[in-house]
Amino acid sequence: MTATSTFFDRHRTVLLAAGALALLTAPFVAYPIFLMKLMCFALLAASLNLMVGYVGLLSFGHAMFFGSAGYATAHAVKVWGFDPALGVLFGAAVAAAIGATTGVLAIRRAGIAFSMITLACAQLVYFIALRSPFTGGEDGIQNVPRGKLLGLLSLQDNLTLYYVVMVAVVAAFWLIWRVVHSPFGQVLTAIRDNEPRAISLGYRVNRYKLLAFTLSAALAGLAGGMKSIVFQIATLTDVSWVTSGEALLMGIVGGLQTMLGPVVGAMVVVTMANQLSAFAEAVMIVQGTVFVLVVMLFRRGIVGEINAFLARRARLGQTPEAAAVPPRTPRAGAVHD
Amino acid sequence: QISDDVVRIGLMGDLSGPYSGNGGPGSVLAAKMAIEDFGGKVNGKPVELLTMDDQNKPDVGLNAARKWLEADKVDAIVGGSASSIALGVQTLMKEKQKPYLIAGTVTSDLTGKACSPMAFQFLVDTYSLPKAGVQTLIDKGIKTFFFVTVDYAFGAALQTEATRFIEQAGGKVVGSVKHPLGTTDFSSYLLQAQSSGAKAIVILNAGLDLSNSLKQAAEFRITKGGQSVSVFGMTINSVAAMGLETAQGLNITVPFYWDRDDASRAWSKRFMERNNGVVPTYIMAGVYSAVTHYLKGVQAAGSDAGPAVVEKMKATPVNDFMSKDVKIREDGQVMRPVYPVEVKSPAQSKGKNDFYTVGAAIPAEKVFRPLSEGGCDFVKK
Amino acid sequence: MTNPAHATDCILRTEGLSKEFLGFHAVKDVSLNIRRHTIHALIGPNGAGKTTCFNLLTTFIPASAGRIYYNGRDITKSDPASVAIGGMVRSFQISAVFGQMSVLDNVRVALQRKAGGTFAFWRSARVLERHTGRARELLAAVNLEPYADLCAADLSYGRKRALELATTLALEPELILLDEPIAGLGHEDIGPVTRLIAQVARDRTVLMVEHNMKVVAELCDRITVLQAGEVLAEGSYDEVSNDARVREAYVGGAHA
Amino acid sequence: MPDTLFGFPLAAIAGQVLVGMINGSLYALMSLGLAIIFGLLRVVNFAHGAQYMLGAFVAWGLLEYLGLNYWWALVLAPLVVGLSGVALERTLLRRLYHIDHVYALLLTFGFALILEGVFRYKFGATGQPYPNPIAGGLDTPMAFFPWYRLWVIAASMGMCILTWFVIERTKLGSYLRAATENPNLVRTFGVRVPRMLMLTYGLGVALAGFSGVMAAPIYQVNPLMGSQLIIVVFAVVVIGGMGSIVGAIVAGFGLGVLEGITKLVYPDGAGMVVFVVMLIVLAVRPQGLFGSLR
Amino acid sequence: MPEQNVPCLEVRGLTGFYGETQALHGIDFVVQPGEAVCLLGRNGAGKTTTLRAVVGLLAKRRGHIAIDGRPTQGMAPEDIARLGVAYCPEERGIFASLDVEENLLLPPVLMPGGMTLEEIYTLFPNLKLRRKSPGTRLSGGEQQMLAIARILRTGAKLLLLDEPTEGLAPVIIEKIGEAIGILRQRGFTILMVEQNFRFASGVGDRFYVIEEGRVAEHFDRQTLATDHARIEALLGV
Ligand SMILES: Nc1ncnc2c1ncn2[C@@H]1O[C@H](COP(=O)(O)OP(=O)(O)OP(=O)(O)O)[C@@H](O)[C@H]1O
Ligand SMILES: Nc1ncnc2c1ncn2[C@@H]1O[C@H](COP(=O)(O)OP(=O)(O)OP(=O)(O)O)[C@@H](O)[C@H]1O
Ligand SMILES: [Mg+2]
Ligand SMILES: [Mg+2]
Repeated sequence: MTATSTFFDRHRTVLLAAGALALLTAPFVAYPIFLMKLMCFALLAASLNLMVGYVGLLSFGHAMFFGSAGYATAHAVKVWGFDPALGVLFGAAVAAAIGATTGVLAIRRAGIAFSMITLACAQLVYFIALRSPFTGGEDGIQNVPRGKLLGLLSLQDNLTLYYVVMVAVVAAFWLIWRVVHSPFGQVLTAIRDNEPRAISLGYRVNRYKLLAFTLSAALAGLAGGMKSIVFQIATLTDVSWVTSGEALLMGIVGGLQTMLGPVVGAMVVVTMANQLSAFAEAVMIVQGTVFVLVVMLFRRGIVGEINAFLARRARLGQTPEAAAVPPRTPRAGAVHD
Repeated sequence: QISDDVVRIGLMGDLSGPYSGNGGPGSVLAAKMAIEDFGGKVNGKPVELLTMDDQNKPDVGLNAARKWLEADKVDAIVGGSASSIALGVQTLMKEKQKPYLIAGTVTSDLTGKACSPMAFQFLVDTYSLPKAGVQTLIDKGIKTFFFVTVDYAFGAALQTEATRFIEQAGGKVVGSVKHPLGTTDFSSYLLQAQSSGAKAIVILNAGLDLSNSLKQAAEFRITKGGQSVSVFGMTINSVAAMGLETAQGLNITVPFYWDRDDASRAWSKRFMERNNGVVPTYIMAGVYSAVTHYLKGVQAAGSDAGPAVVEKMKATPVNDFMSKDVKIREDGQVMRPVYPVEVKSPAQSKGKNDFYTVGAAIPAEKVFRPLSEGGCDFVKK
Repeated sequence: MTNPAHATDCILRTEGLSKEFLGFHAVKDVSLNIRRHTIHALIGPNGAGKTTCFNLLTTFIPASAGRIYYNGRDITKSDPASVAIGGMVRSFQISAVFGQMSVLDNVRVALQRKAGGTFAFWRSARVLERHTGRARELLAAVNLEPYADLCAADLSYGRKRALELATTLALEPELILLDEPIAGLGHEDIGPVTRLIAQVARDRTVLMVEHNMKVVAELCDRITVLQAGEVLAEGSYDEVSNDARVREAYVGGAHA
Repeated sequence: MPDTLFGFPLAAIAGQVLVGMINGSLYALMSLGLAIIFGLLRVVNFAHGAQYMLGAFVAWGLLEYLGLNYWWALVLAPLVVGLSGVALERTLLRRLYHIDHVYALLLTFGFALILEGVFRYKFGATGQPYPNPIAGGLDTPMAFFPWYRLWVIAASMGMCILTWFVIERTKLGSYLRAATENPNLVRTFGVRVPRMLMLTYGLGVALAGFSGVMAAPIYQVNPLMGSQLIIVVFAVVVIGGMGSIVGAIVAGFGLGVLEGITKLVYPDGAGMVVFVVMLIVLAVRPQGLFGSLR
Repeated sequence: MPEQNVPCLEVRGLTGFYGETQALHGIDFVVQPGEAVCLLGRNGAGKTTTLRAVVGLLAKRRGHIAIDGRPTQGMAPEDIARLGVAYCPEERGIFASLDVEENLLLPPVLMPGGMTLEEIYTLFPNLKLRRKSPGTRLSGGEQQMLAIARILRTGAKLLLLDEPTEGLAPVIIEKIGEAIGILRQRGFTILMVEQNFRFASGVGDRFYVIEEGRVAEHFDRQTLATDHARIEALLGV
């Protein structure tokens, strides 16, 4: 296989252990709510990455899943008294349903048209959220209770909640990893590469795309639902196109088509927004500059560039014949960690 | 005993959005001046100012406030945020027992239904603004009204109160239209208002929206059929933004005008020197007043523990360049007088910032909601 | 399968197949009979409608008129994926490979379709390993074995064509539609690929479009000549190549 | 003559149509620029809103600092904005043509953020007034039509027709269309593709600057004016057909009027109507009203 | 007019890379004015890459390339084209957004002496028939004709043709052969890549066999006649 995957394979246990340790100790170093926010956005970005990176369809409306799941969860928990876990699952289900519905319309188109349809759907969802009585308009749904997980474990404490969210997010990432590395993921890659050829081999491509879109929506919904429990509020921001754009920014900064990319991207973007939060114009200027820099200089994103660097280095270290292997490695093998 | 040896004041508001001209960076400057004027220290401990742009988004504001209280050990928050944010922050502050100094948020629920023993309303609210405004119009013999309202808790509250006052006075609201925050094109709404035939077209929004709507009202000669355009609450930056040509003749009520007396002038001059010559709005002045009064409270209490400071603050009358022995009511309302002003015409104006003709002070009791009507739960009946 | 004659004799049959593009008749009233276990060639001058015919047969584009029967079943209103699943698989005239995937994966993705379980997003991709052996065999058959781990996009043009052929064969279709399989191949590859086609055709049926008359002569049992969308002639190579009209319209003087 | 139609006062309807036309003019001008840039460069120019804002600010700056009036601004501001576009294209954008178009989109998005951020930092968000260059208006019994607004409609229409002519009726157009598909091949024909693309981007951006000058006297000149407009304008371009010049113009005016009427009939739906139309159009005719399928 | 002894195209020690992979390992050949030279070789040998290097489409190229004696090192494709070079790519490069006639008229005329639209339509009647159809709606073979026809108009003196007969019916191949004859009479120089040896041997004056990015063999038409057997064996025909 490729040089980079050997690097990751060699250090797999070490890397996984380091990651686990970091996740477990993080809340003692940083403010847990900030970490939870980061995880929710990382999951959102990862769900979007599933569409952009692996299906090749640039969704510009992922906020509609993220935000509406937030509302659904908040409403279910606050008004109907759902258990928080059930509430989050309900939110993800609502997002999946919206995903399946909009997906039917959107996946028939590719390229910019797909992006624009998802944007239009997202704008509609936004206006519905703005106008519906249950969403609280500009005020949002405030004071969402965190409740007790499965009626047992109180989530009032930030630390407890952190570990619960962490487990859920890690599970979701594992699922994404699994999807990408499954027979289904392989078909998605083929469709992205050459759709007519995939059809001619007998793949009913729209079904695969729809399933991928729905999965992606459900995962974005999971992130949105958890966010509303963590922050105890569901608002318009999470359904607005700015959030869709930020999710995309995270993916790009971290690196599309990589597993860790969205995580790193979320870390960069969320931290940046936090550090500069006192002045929105500074956030804009810095975010804009990051966009420009990434696009001009690190097109593969942070993780992508590191991967490429490791690959280059590994190749140089090999025998001359091996080094002569073309640099462009097949995509299916270029996904790591 | 000052917790962790610093008094931390968080200032939150729209620092960059459509309302940032009303308070925004100017409020930050005012807060800084207040701390400097106080000597930068209280009871020998340094005073630190944190600022936060809530971007008019409840989640941004609330998360920031939560983080301030939980992680950054902030002792008090000065807030000029939109109502939806302020209401959430108020709940949070009540829970955490920290003083919340409101200067710039206008919903009257803050001292009413949603009142909190930890909160102070340093300026005017959605009761006092329309109260004065409607009275002026009714006095002119106007009976029919049409509202162009920003679709936001602030607009809704203003409209509800105003409608009540109009109906109490025997007037009639013939229609209203809501517009989203940050609309640029108001002509559609204004034309609807015009064709409703209402004698007074009342624009209930603020900041950028307000300047845009008034400008366009002038452009379309909305008043050519004998209708009038009025606003209830306006900060002076909007007048500067739309120009006297457009704004002339508007009647509003304000708790502060920079050129009203020597004390105001002296402070404002100092302020303008550090603010590119831009005049302070009443919100900025209010922030100064709030911060100063808070620091006095901390000094008197000898501690930054919320309840103790609040007790001292309520017991001491407010005194600064804009307030003279002003009492603070039980529900947190600072009972300052307000001033009716009329915007000058370009011909009347003598200088760059000479905007208003100021009328005689109206005592607080005449404009603020009586304690009994507020429905505040902790107020002893 | 109501009519046993169709099942044993004709695998694909069309009746009056036509296609019109905004008033331009690309294919006009074409009736084809493709017999099972034969190699059938569709030849004709450029723009005669051969590729359009392929597109119609695989329902990539809808017919304006006429019917298509595959194994006796009317598939005129079917969709391309179903047609492929039914066992009729095509290759493209302008080469079509999955450029971002390795050469090996290109073949495996086809094998996988045949094997099923492609919606299994919860399973590990390791289940694909079981196709590796077969995939390498197929690659060896088209001389691509040494390039199995390259990215398909980096292959030269001719090798892409060979890869496409291997992918098509991976599905073990009953009926293969090959659009100019030889075009772009080097001479040294023409022989092996021709033999490969002959070999795979032994237990299936091939319908191919080809301009290389040598290959057509060598491989094909039956030839249909199209011109301006219509059938001009049909018969064995000798019959067709001696037809004066065909010579004039297609073969030209040099090949007489 | 009845003074109502379907229960709405005629005066109000006439007023809304006029107002719709004005918004439509801006939509048309903006989406025209976007359509040119997209149609010819395949770049979704997210900076278009910021460049529109820049046009308005340049006009304001010319007046404030140099005392040059509106008519000067009308010529100079598009020039300045166009040149800034040329600079952006030369230094950054051109390096992205050969890769996925999403990168160009992201670059312009980032550029828009920077531009807006800087102007917000410098001038605040409240906005600057710009005087109306043509005071007064046409006083009809139905409504009062300000001269300036009528001028905006006329000038935009003129500009739209002029641009359409240049792109569709000259050889330049076919070079540009070919160059977007396969720039390298067109270069081997001896066409100076890089320079051509640069000028195209400059032209599209100059149109945004021109719209900005047109808008300055109507709205406040403020750093956020572009970002409020841009999403709707994208929808307009999609409805008209991405890259279709006629489509951009027709959809621009059409949707402006439709939106104006919606504000009267169902004010709550005004923000939504464009997107509803967009969904319907895309479902029925994915290439947009005037677009062509590739 | 170039001097008699200056070659129309001279390539010396040309190396070329795709990213980090080397595709050309030092190619040398010359094309004299008025000649038809043919590059032969297996798939992946580097023939296309050589042509792309000549027209400046291969960014990473080293070595000496001169057109009419002018080195083109570092020149942009459009400037190389203006020296009088036209290229017909293997994958045809027909523009979908232009109709057939627009495709034909697209390349600007670089020099006098090219074919007129009339002449082109007489040569390829199919194109005339479909002239208002979008370019990529043509059949594969028609697209090939269009791609060749397109550069005949420009008057470029050096024509680079990459597999011009691929996918064409025998009759049309004959026509292309005729066209090449006409062009040569008019003083055009032709460098082409061809898999169809039969066709190539009919039109070419000299032949280079490329193998793994190097020139492995070079012969001319005379040799072809005298040493037929050896060459057929070499090429595996
Ligand atoms: N875009 C590319 N990226 C990487 N490698 C490439 C690329 N294009 C071609 N190659 C490689 O360069 C070498 C030469 O390819 P080239 O296309 O020049 O061959 P060719 O002689 O024209 O073959 P064919 O007859 O198949 O067209 C081949 O090994 C090929 O795999
Ligand atoms: N989608 C389409 N729209 C319009 N015309 C088309 C379309 N597809 C094909 N045609 C026309 O139909 C005719 C037949 O095309 P087709 O591709 O079937 O030819 P072909 O026989 O395969 O030729 P070749 O041997 O050159 O590949 C051509 O003249 C072509 O221009
Ligand atoms: Mg064909
Ligand atoms: Mg080649």
